[in-house]
Amino acid sequence: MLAHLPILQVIVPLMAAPLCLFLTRSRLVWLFALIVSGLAFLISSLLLQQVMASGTIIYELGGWEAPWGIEYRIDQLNALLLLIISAVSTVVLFAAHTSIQKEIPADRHTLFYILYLLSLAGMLGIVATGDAFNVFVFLEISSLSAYALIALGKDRRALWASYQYLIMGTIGATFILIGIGLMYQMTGTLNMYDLSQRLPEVDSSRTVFVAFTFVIVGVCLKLALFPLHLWLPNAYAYAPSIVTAFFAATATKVAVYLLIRFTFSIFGLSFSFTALPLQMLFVVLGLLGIFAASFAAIYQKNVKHLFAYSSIAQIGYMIVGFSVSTPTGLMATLLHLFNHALMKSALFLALAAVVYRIGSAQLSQFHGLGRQMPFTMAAIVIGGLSLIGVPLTVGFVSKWYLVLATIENGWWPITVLILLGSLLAIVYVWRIVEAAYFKPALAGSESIKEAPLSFLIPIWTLVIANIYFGVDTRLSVQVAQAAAQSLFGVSP
Amino acid sequence: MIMLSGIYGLLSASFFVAMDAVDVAFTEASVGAGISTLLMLVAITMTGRSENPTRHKPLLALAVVIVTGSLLIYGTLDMPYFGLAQDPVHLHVAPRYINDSMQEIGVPNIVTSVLASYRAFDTFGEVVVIFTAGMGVLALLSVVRHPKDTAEIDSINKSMHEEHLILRIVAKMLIPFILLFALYVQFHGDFGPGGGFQAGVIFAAAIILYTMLFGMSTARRVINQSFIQLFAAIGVLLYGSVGVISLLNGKNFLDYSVLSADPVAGQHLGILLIELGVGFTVTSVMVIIFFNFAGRRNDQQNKENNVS
Amino acid sequence: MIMGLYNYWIVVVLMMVGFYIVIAHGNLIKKIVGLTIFQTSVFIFYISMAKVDGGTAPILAEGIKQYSNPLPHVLILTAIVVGIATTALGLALAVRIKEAYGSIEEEEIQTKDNLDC
Amino acid sequence: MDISSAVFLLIGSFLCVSGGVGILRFPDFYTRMHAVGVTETLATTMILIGLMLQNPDGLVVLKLMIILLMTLFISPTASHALASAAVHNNLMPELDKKEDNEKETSSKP
Amino acid sequence: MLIAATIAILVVMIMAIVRGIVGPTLYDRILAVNMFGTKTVLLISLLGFVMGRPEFLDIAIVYALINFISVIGVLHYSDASIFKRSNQQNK
Repeated sequence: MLAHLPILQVIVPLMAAPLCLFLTRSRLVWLFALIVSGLAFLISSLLLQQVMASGTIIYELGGWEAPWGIEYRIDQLNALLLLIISAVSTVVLFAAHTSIQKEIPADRHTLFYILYLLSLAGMLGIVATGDAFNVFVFLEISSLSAYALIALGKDRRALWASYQYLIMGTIGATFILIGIGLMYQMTGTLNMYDLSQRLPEVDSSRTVFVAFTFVIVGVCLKLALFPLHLWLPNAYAYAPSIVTAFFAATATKVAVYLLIRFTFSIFGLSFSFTALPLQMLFVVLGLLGIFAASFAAIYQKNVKHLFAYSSIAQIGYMIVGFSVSTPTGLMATLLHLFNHALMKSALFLALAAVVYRIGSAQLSQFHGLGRQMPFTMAAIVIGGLSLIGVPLTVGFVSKWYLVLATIENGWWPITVLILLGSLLAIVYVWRIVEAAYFKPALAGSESIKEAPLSFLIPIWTLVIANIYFGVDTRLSVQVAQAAAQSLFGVSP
Repeated sequence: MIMLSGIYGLLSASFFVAMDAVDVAFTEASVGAGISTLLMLVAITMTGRSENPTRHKPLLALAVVIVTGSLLIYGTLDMPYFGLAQDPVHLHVAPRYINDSMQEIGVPNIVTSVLASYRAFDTFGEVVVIFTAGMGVLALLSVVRHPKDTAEIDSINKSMHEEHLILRIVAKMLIPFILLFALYVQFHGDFGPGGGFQAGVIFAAAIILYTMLFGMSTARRVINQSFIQLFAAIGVLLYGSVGVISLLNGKNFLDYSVLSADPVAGQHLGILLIELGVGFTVTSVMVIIFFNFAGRRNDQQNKENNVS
Repeated sequence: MIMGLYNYWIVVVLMMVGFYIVIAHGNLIKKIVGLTIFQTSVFIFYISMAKVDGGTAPILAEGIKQYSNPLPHVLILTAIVVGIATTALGLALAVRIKEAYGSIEEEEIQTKDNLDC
Repeated sequence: MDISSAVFLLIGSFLCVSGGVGILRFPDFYTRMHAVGVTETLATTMILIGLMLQNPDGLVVLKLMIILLMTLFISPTASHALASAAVHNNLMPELDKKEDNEKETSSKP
Repeated sequence: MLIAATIAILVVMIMAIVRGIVGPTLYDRILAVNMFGTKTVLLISLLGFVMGRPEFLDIAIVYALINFISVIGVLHYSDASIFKRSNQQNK
């Protein structure tokens, strides 16, 4: 069975989703989904181990060899992403049962888990596949379920946010489809590896240039890169809290993965960074994103909005690391992928706990929560410190490598700007701390209790992971380094 | 406007025929002209036809569109010319499908063999997409029905259908034929255009026709909502389990050659099974989508009636 | 050149019409109609690249040598399904938005949203 | 065989075009419907018979027969439904030029 | 001869589109769409013969069916609803 791990990774959650319909009770479905997600996590860790030990795994679906059939091609990069997604999903799902009791009507619970599993499977599918069109199909699975999940939010604004996301997401996916079509037209193949072999022959043609542009724009729409980010804050803010915790940690990561895959593996480094002024463009957009989103975050009244904007800022960091286009820069991006997933899922889960207790995520409701929900708020504080990049947290590790990468490249001004951006993070994190610890409790809030254990366990698992990987960086750095080097070495 | 989009669907389908893409034309005919037009209509009646001419930011939009458009035109300049046999598209991967699929799979319709065997996993993804859409619509639109209301609607339905004898009789004659035709499409997909998806849509279209003419509650009596949800799940599971069987036999996922002693016969059987799975899921999801739209609409009307 | 590429140009024009409707119209349903047009034009683009002069539909028959390329057809079959799935979900959302906001015009919803905040 | 097929096809095409002219040129809905409904059935029959004569192969003729039968059922039914819907919703035929203006405006929602 | 018939049908289809756009009432549009649909059925059957693969008449059959269903659907759900008035009377 070990040989079949790559496919099991995707089809286990994919086939578990329809099975949920046969289970009737909400609790049963939850347990089932949790087990499935845990299984996916297990598979992904085995896969990572296998890849680190013996290199790229190739799996031919249907037994047809690559350019004719679809193949799965797992290298270090994929394996890392698979691990992030399935781990976050499992931890988040642990709290789901309690959280959705208050946020989603009872008759929708089964549907919620089905959509959740589908979304998980879709993301895993995007990451695992080695076929360009298969990416599109799984992209649609994950996004369609994402739209529906977001629309399950209690607030009516969730509907509008979901609709906007649907429009933007579909435009993005269609752009990617156009790009894939143009590439196919020039090369006659859809397999990523085959594409990377055949594209250099035609890469001076205008069609390939346009294909590249369309793919990049499409991915950036999904990525919520700065000027195209408008759908993200509302979608995150009004979705059910659990969904936010899951998506904030994974959805944009998958888009970053696609960006890396397309630019580095398929089009190749030399083409990607010469055809467009991509480096310049991405550095500017990334930095603009960091500052605009951080400033926006400072003025938010809703904590979910606040963290959503901070997510956009963090994407800015990843893009800066990406556009340095050296192994160190890419490694910083990958590390930040991993670390940001850890901190954002911890933060949003803690928020979910707060919402569970006080029913809203308005900053004005946070007054005095530091005493009433000490563990939850402590988790938020540690997560916030990690966002800022304080030493001993994961945030520090990735910022450190990012700064290193820019200095290596001699981009001093950018180093300074990155550090300035972190200062802004201090401001918005401070606002929460201030509200929670230094404001008197609101009248009538004495009855608020600490969040139930089903929240605290996953939250603190994540927080401890935050600290652990901040101190003991061997595992994450090793994997990220291997992945970055393999991308810069021989194409996939 | 909706009519025009229906015409657009018809037109693009005939274009597909002219371009030799019979299977695609088949699908576009049933989807573009049929199902999606219907859905749009229902949605429009539910949202009202109020058309507000205010357009915001038309200039910005125009600029974006012109930039993208000219970029695409620029991209076409280096494209291989239309219809030439030596385009890279026709030289690299496709020849194997055309030349060898008969020996390897034994199905004359190349589109079916690529769809269901070479790229079967894409099709699995497609089935899951449709399943996701069904679940999504269910999550958004399903309403809890009150038995009393349905009785009321029933009486209304009864009286109003007396006026449409001709329609109902013709429909009664047509529906069995449509169902039969859907089965033909389902199982003839190996030899001619057609297959699970098209058959599913046609099957669902028959049920939708029935629903429109005989009323929601009559149709619900025949097709139970939760039953059809399970049916959708069964379709996906059928498809997946074919893959799992090959896994258990030590081959790769969706490798059909294990299904029978003779690999080609195995391929044939596998294709048949997965097409069946596709058909199940598509039929039930289309029906789910339509039922939920129409059910929501009835619900809205009931509320309005109660208010007025 | 014109003879070789005119087909693609028509597709591009169609595509842009759809795209324009999506981003410029305020009506939610119309946006979705635009989206379908946009997607359908991409389908046409794929299908036209599959055509071979003198070829016929890719269903094997005796005495026919030249077939059109079946692969884009397969891709587009999948894409059509994805398209209808998106349309259905989008319309469902529009219906719910109408119920919640009492309107399906982008601007009205936006103003109501701002009031909520 | 070929000649008879050609004749049928020609008649069919002619009827088709005349129906098309009808839908464009006739003054109001009911007359247009008359033009379409009548020519459509006959034209379709003619063209399909013409095609049947082209290729006397079993399955093809059978399918053509099915199409023919279905058109014969469907198109009058659709016309009927359409017309009755129009009558139900108070769309009046244009009987007289003077009356027309009032009626048209009143019937439009 | 087949070509001539195809062209004739194309011309008629254009006429139908014109009527569909011009209007003026909803029923005219529905009529135009219906007519367009039947003409498409014919066009596809003809195209099959023109291209020498007349096996593909299935598509034409689907068209005929879908066309009928969508006309009924339009009548059912549009402003022209045949059922609307009786509904109001019942109230």
